[in-house]
Amino acid sequence: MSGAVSGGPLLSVRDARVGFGTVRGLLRAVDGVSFDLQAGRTLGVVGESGSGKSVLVRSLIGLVGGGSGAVVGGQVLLEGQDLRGLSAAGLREVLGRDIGIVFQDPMTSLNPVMKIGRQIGEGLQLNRGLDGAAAARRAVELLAEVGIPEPERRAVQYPHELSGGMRQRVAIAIAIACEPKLLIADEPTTALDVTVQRQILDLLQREQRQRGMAMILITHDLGVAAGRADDIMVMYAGRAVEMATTREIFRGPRMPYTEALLRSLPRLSDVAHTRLSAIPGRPPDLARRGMGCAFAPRCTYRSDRCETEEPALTRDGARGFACFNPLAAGSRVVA
Amino acid sequence: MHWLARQVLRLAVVLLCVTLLTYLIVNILPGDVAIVILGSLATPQDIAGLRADLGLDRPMLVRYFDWLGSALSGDLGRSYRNGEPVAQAIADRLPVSLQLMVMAQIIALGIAVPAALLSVRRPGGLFDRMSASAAFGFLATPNFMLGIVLIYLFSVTLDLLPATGFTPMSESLWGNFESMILPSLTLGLIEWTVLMRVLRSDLLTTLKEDFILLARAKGLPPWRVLLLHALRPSSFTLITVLGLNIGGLIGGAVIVEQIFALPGVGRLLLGGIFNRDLILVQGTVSFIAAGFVLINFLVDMLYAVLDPRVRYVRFRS
Amino acid sequence: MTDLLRITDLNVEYPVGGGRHVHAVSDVTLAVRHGETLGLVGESGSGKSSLARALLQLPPPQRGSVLFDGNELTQMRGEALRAVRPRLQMIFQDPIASLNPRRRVAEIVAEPLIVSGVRDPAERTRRVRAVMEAVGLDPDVVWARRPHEFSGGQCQRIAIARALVLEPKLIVCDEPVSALDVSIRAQILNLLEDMKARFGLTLLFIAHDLAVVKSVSDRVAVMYLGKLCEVADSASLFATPAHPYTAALMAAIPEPDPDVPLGDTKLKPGDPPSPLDPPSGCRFRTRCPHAVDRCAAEVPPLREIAAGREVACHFPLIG
Amino acid sequence: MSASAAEPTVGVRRRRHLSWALALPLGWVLLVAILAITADWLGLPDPAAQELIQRRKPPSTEYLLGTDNLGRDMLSRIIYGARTSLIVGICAPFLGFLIGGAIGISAGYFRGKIDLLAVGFIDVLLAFPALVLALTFTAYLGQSLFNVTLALGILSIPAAARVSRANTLAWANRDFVLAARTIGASNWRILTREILPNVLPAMFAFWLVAISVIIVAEGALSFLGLGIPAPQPSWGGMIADGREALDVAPHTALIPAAVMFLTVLSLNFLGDMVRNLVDPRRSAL
Repeated sequence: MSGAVSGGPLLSVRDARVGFGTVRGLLRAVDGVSFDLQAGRTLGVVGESGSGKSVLVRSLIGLVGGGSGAVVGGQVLLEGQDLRGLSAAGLREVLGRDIGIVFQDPMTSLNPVMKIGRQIGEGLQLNRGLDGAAAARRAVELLAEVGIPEPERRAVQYPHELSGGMRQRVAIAIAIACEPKLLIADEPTTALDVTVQRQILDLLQREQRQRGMAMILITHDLGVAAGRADDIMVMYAGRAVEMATTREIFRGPRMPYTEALLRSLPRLSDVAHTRLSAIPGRPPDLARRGMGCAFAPRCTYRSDRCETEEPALTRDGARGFACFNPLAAGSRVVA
Repeated sequence: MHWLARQVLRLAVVLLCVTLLTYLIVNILPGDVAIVILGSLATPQDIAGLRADLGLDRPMLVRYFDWLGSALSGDLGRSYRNGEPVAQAIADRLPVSLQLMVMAQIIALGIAVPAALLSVRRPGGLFDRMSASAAFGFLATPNFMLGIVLIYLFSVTLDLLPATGFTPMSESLWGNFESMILPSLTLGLIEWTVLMRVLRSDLLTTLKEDFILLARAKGLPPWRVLLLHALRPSSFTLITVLGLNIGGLIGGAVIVEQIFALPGVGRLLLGGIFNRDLILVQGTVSFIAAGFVLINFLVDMLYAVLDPRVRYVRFRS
Repeated sequence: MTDLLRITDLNVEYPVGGGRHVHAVSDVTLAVRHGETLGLVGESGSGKSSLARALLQLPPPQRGSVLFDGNELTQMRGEALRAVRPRLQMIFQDPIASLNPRRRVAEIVAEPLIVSGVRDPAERTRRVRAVMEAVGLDPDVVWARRPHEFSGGQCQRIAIARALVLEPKLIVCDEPVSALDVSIRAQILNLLEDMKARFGLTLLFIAHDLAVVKSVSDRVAVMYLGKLCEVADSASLFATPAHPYTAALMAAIPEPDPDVPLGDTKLKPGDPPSPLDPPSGCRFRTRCPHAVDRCAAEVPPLREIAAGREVACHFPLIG
Repeated sequence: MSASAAEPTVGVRRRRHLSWALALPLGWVLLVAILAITADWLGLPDPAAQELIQRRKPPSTEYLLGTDNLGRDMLSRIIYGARTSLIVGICAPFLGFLIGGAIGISAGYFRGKIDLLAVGFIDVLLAFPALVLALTFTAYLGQSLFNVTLALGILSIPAAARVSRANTLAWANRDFVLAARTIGASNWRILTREILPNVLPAMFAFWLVAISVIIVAEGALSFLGLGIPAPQPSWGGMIADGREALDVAPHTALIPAAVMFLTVLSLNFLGDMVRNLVDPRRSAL
């Protein structure tokens, strides 16, 4: 997405789709999303709840499906290899070796009845062929690396004996244990307090830079994305509605949804009682999507065409937006 | 260990209440022992004499604490019928009941755990639906009915196993097994359904947790995720239910011992009830209730050992 | 301006099992003036929600006084307390959980009127319709529906209507927008501002998000581990924070603007201590960049360092 | 997406499946109930009338379900037995739910000392294996329909108290209960308007399941000869009688067994269905 870097993208997603069969019909949670991610870069995936950002990323690595009745489509190429074409065992090998993932709530993402050291070492034994003792040693090193004091003692403790921030550090240690090429962070700080959030984001960024990993950072918080992502993909109602570098998104959004979202945020730089420009209405019910742009009912720029035809993501150089009436390039939102 | 002390205290209070309640039920309710023993033709003088001999003329609470005192030293009194010490009678019959319940539990767990694990591999799949239907059917089968159907199938129709009667282990190991297998099956085939449903539902809940997603994301194969990550955190309700269901199992044992004519504690109790042998009933019911309370106490302890979170909360303070 | 609500030396404790108690709020003294919005900021475990519930006497605090509109609430019980309640209402964080799923919207909004003795059904209907229209709900559409038919934002409007129908003087808003989607938050924040102007309300606005608090508050109080750190008017608090914790909070907030560099929180590494076992002296000292021995030995009192500025720190960053 | 075409049929198939799963058990339970209620007007032979010459007859046109060890008409005994089962099965849990429900709801709502007492009471009652307690009760109270109902009713108190307490606890901490307090609602109003409507559906579902549990328990008591006194017919007693002739006339045991099985199965089906309907996790969808 940010020009041609030598060697092609690390991850290339084409027309990803995820649907869930519900009583009321097919719910298109992810509806034809494509993007590229270069090695060493961070892509921020931004959207509200129900925008499909988490489902999209989980579906890429085969963590959606099975018993949930999900229908998954599209192509996912990791270093040119199509993950969707792999056998279950083949996909597990790629997952364990090349991809690490950090979930939102470290309370639920760690096994409550398994010692921390073992949870970190498990992947090393399986994917890197370490024996038990070596894996345990490496787990302690990793704990030290993610900033946990007294790593030897912590390694033999259970998750509930640690605070929330510590647990998320453990989750990061698990994710980076096998030296992945791609790190997926799914709302990694939403469950944490703002001062702890800051430390965890710093840690993620440091590890990503040191190891040259690519990172997908999923968040609903535009502030988090602004400070940490190189590029941003904005999602609304299961589709990618705008894609650009972080600066372009914040300085000159082309898609009215992005602009409206940025305008509606209260900011520390505003004086008290500044009236916020609220977005009217609410996000659509995905099981009852009509024709046309999903944002049209809430959009101040809509035209007749918006209600009958769904805009495709159009490219303008390196950036893209899905809108028939885009804002002029270079329009500034922030005062 | 503060928590443990409180639990032991609670246990003692419950045991006291349980024995007292038993005593009240058995003694307040109508039915004079002396008449039972001497028959309806006895003279009032004879009856009064016997009542004094048995200590029945003293206030009930006094008699209760007398009984409790000797019960604590292992003396549950003597049967009004045949003078046999109650404690000895229970001790003689306990091994049969225990063997029955242990075998039933092994059968139940032996079916329930594999069935639950196989079910959640593909929820809604063929195996899941079949095992769910089987469980539903057995759950609706009263144990006295299942016992009779099993006798009809294996003894009357196929003539493979003895319908009733008991062979002690000392006599013949195989004969003992033959005489115990149908009774154990009767209990086990009903018990597994509850265990399977509980474990299956907890496994399904656990499998939706993020830490299972994380285990899959580590590249672990499905069986490893299931056995190493999902099974243990899903087994806590199972253990609780195992403890609670022992109450049902004891009730079931009473019936099954009756159907298959096994000389266990349940049959002893029934005999006592039919003969209005108060002191025997009092002893047996108190023994059973105390045993049940103790088992549940131990299950609670086991729970704390298995779940580090509980251990952490309870034993740190 | 005079004080509508004055809280003095408020203490809240509750048991957490194993015979232990957490001291959720300790010795908090705070006033809310007529017609203002007081923002109360803190992270999880700061005791801000416990404070809100204690001042509503749900349940009453262990110690301290809550003087509201001339009534000492902690001394009142039963009927007397119930008579004051209509003037003191609350809005909750989770709008869906704050509405009874088995009742219809009209019943939910009318319930306060029934409880406070408005017997005339026509009068009730009139007032319910009026308040629904005020919060932007169409009475004819929502009247006979149940809460689960509405989104979080709509449910929060219903909850606001229920709080407003008795025309209270003070509304305690406990994280009213943090459970809502980003694109809905501004709607509800604007609605609260409109209602405040229209009904002459006083608000105690509790949140963890500094930017949200700043946008609605006249004055701001900051809490950490059950204690007040700083109370000041909004403009000067955000311009020059006096307590190191306030400064760290502000620096930690990521601005939605890539050109604003990330601030330096200057915090010592490590997580906040557990509220079960707070540090001695100043509770912030374990993370404070300026902590010295005195901070461990001596609890800093909340003291006035300038007109309208109070801070609980031995070494405030200003003055 | 390819699944969009297949989707509607899935929904239709599920609905048809549901209606059958509902109609069969509901039909059976209604049939049993109607026969039990109208038994006196069906022109059935006296269920206690013995005709030893006609004993252990297999089903025929004269005796639709055959005769038992004493030559009594099985059909008539099954139908009158259904009456016993239903009276005990409906009344005993109702008694338990009235008392247990009141205990559980007050314990869950008021907490504190009331809760401690209630939990202690439940603990002690639960410390007895249910059947053993029921045996002891009926043995000493004396055998009669009323006493069996009373004993089983007392036995269902702790379970009912537990269910209602757990449900009340879950609802009493919701913010809408707090909201009701902030407007000054009294405890009675909160209990009846906010808590009870949410707890009742779960209690109703549990009551349905309790009916089948109690029917089985009554059967077990009668099977052991400690339930409904002879010659009053009871399914459990019939199975016990039939057991003696299992080798020569298996129908005398197997027919009441089958009827009891189908009834309990149907009730469990219905109970499960109601429980799924009132389960907040599912109805939220």
